[in-house]
Amino acid sequence: MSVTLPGLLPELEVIRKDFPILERTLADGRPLVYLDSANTSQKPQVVIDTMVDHLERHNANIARAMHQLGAEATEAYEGARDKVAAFVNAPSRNEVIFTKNATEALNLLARTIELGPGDNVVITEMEHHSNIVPWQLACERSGAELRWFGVTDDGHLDLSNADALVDEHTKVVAFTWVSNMLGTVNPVGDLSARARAVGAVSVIDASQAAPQLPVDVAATGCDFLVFTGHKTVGPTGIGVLWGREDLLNALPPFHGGGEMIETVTMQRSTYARAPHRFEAGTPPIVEAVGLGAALDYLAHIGMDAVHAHEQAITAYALEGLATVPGLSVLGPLDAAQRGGAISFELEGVHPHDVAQVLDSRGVAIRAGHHCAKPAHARFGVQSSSRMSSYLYTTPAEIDALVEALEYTRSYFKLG
Amino acid sequence: MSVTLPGLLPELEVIRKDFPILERTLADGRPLVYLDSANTSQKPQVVIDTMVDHLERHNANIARAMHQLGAEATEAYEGARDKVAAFVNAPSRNEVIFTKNATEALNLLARTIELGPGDNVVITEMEHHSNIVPWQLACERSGAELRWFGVTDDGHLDLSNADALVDEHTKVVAFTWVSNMLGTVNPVGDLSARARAVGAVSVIDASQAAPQLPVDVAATGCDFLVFTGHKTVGPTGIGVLWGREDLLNALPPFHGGGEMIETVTMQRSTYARAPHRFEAGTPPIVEAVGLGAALDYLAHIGMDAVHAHEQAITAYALEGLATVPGLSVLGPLDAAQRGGAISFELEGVHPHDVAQVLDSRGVAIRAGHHCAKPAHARFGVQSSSRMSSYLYTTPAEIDALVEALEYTRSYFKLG
Amino acid sequence: MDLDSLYQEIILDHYKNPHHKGLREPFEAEVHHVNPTCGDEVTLRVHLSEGVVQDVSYDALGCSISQAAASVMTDLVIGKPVDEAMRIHGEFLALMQGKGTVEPDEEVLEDGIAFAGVAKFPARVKCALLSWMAWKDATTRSLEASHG
Amino acid sequence: MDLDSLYQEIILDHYKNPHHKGLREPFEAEVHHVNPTCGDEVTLRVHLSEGVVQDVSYDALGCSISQAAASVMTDLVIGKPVDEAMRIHGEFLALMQGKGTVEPDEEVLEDGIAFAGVAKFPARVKCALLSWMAWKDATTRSLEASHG
Ligand SMILES: Cc1ncc(COP(=O)(O)O)c(C=O)c1O
Ligand SMILES: Cc1ncc(COP(=O)(O)O)c(C=O)c1O
Repeated sequence: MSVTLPGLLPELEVIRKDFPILERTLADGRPLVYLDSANTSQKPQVVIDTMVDHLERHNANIARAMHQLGAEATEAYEGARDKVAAFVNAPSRNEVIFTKNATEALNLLARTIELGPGDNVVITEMEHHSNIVPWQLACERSGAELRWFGVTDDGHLDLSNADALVDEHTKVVAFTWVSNMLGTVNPVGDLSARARAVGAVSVIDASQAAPQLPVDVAATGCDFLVFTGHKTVGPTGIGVLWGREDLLNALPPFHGGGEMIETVTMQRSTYARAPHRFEAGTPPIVEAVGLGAALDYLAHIGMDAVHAHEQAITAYALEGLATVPGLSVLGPLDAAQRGGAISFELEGVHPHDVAQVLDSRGVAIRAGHHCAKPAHARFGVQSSSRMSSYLYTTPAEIDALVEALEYTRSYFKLG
Repeated sequence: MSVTLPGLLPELEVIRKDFPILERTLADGRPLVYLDSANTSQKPQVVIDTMVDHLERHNANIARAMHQLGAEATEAYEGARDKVAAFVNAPSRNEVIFTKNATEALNLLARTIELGPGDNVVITEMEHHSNIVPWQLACERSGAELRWFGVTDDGHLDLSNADALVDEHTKVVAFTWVSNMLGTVNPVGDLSARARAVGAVSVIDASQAAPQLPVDVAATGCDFLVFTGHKTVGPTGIGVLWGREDLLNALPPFHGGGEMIETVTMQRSTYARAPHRFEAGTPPIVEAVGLGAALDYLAHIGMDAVHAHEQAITAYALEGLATVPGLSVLGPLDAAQRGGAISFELEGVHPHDVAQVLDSRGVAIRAGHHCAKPAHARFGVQSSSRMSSYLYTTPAEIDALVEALEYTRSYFKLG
Repeated sequence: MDLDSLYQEIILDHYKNPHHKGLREPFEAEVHHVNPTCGDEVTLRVHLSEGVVQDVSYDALGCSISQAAASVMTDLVIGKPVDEAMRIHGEFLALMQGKGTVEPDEEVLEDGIAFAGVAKFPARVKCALLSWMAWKDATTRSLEASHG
Repeated sequence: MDLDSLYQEIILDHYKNPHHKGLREPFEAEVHHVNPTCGDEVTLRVHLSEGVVQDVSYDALGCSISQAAASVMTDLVIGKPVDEAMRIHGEFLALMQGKGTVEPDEEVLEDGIAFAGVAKFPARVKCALLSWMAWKDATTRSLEASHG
């Protein structure tokens, strides 16, 4: 615990104590070095405790229940909506829809935004599958055309043909804020403005951004934004769709069922306004409550401080990785231009084998295509290894990673 | 604590201790009398503890993560799938799909089963909105016709015109096993056979049955069956779709995204087989783990014993309610023909007002349309009061309900 | 839980003997509002002329709170200039959303002050507001129809 | 965690020098299998005649375990009668699914016994089985094609 870097969270050891799993030891008594936070983040005690308290003391169904427990559960659930609205700086709480995860939020949009032959949807080559496949399916159903921004050799969006791509027939421009593979931070304000200029709606996939950056939907000028709870120190089973209220209320229903209706007869039904229109059935109640606690936790630390920490650790990691012979990083090499997920190749060792050897040393990273096959294909690789840090990551953990990579090279007898 | 009835769970006081919320006191220090379990069930400590252990020690993303935590999380999640398969007696674990809730499971089917003009879908007038609206929307999209079984005066399905309703153009017959409003237990084996006879698929909504009855998909002969975690002492955010493997693999994808693919290029994608095809994105991991613990808990008590308890309490409640002047029960009056949710009207007092007065005495029931507006309309009422018991309900709680109803009558100065 | 603060005598009186109930002619706008969570419904007509609320007629299904609120609402707005009626609506809304902290003004709200206790029961606030929301909607539509 | 039980010398040798690699003619069936979670891929061709596996050729992208498994698999099945090759497949499958409790038979599995350690790493079992599954699929298709 020696290295200190400018930007590191000052109370890092205290913060680490908030995360019970970080005390775990793995096989052979090795301490856990968790560098897979872009895959899912760990949960602070306060999130777990809030969920337990809800389940042990306030559990009831919401909205429909009129008794005291029902009122408490409803207040907790709707209170979480207020917290999300504040977290993304939404003009109205009615603009916050709880989904199962980011994937469901993106599918909701791809199912409900009207498309037809002659229309087009523009995405990018660096999207997560969850922001590709829903649009492919929507285009197949509707006859619309799917287009995409390419990626430059240094891992940025290729905007050179932007005027041709986003044209007067574009209905949707959907893009990630931070790439989960390349780490690239995209110019979301410019892209949103470009969409607006042609009358298209913009959709930001903030799954990797929301954990790391201050998110301000008003400042980005976007129309829709999604993120997922389990990457923002919240539980699984909960995601968020934010959308401009007028746009949401103009969309048809997504799933039908309890809670999303105004009235139902056997012949026909009418639907509630947003957010309830899009929350059919019993929602993930305890999960929303947990997400609320998670966002409180992040807000308490401060998203600017979280971001500074991320930048410091990422810069330190890029330096460390550069010392490993045969290792090459995919994506921007300047920490200031990127998020905290760093994908790399180690010459002569397949990513699975890298991950396996690292795991035997307690270092948890991800190997594979990270649900971004097209971005891998763009760089002519089929898979990669990825380390990803978060607010609890220490420089010592980066040292452990680098050391384990050296060990991997020697294990596979590379020079 | 005096009354004992044949069929009551022998260790009822011990079981009650498993549910921390049952120790809660409400306003004015009143003990909680929770009679809203058909809305959502309470959670035993072991479910909460299992979720906490997962979050504190084994949290990681699944499938994609190759490290030790990833292996543990994957094993826990896939282990829950095995538990569900055993709980419903599924021939194969691949037939179990985790959804967000029962509503999502029903929407999945309504979105993916192919329908067209000339086809018809048959439901019933006693369905929950979640088994009505998805089919209305599917019929609107496809031009198929929506038909339904009516309900007799005594609250059973009117099967008199069954041969005319279910015909050679029927593609889907979807029905609830146990009505959440009337309590009616439907002949699911007969209805499934009727569907099969005309080449239609059968869909059982077991949301109210799975908590109360032994479920055996093979024995019912149905093609699909859904239920929801939060009513079977599990958490919110998790539901189950069971389907015959060949049928599932013949359905197109539902949501697109991570985990449901085989391979993805920008041009096109191919999809995994069931269950993964239908589990796009990071699934509700800790919720599945919690549901696994919940089903273990139920299996440990034994679903036959749970059912016997339910029958005993329901019979006792029907007797007690019959003593309240001006009270009339909707649905079958014989406990053996029904589940544990009992909706009723109290002449001269609106259901909300009944629920409010009961709540002031600590008795939590539901008032409203219980997401079954058409079933209410069938009986010419707009709303009703509903008590619903579960495996932790005692005869003394039923006494408290009856007493609180007497008090309600006197509060509103009825005779 | 203080039931009596919710169920004031005035509320129960209006519930048992609602004022101005029934649908009447003439009217410029008719609306149908539902409380989706509980199913309470109101069909409501507004007749405006010369800037004055000439009549509000309605048919409603619902609990004591929602029925009494409709009755009190008609007492308060019928015969008033539209802008004054809107001010009264605003005042009632503020009372309901005040979680029990707002002191009602009897001069303005008359029998409406009996609803002060409802504000402490969050699940019932929607019941008290259903007919007011319907009235506001119908009035806006009437004004639009006459101006447009 | 005993890395060496996973990465046996035999496995690393096959990984570095895979046998029978490359796509060849003739063949009756070609399949493409993917491990969707990690992206490992194999394209595999089978040439059967007179009830014997005459050739298995493949092109594969993947980790040491999946590459070595493909190489060992071709050694084991090429030249064998189809039913015997299927039996060997069954034996390898049982070994992989045994969670480390199955004792491999060297007579049958030859170099395949080196994969015994893989069975203790659940996440890697799929890697070892990818090419076997592809082979079984291609063989079944070849048989179907020849039977009409
Ligand atoms: C019969 C029935 N079907 C479906 C549902 C919907 O369940 P969920 O809200 O968990 O999706 C319910 C409960 O609300 C129900 O009682
Ligand atoms: C950029 C990006 N988009 C979308 C997702 C999908 O999130 P989820 O799996 O929670 O739906 C992820 C994470 O897996 C991601 O990194």
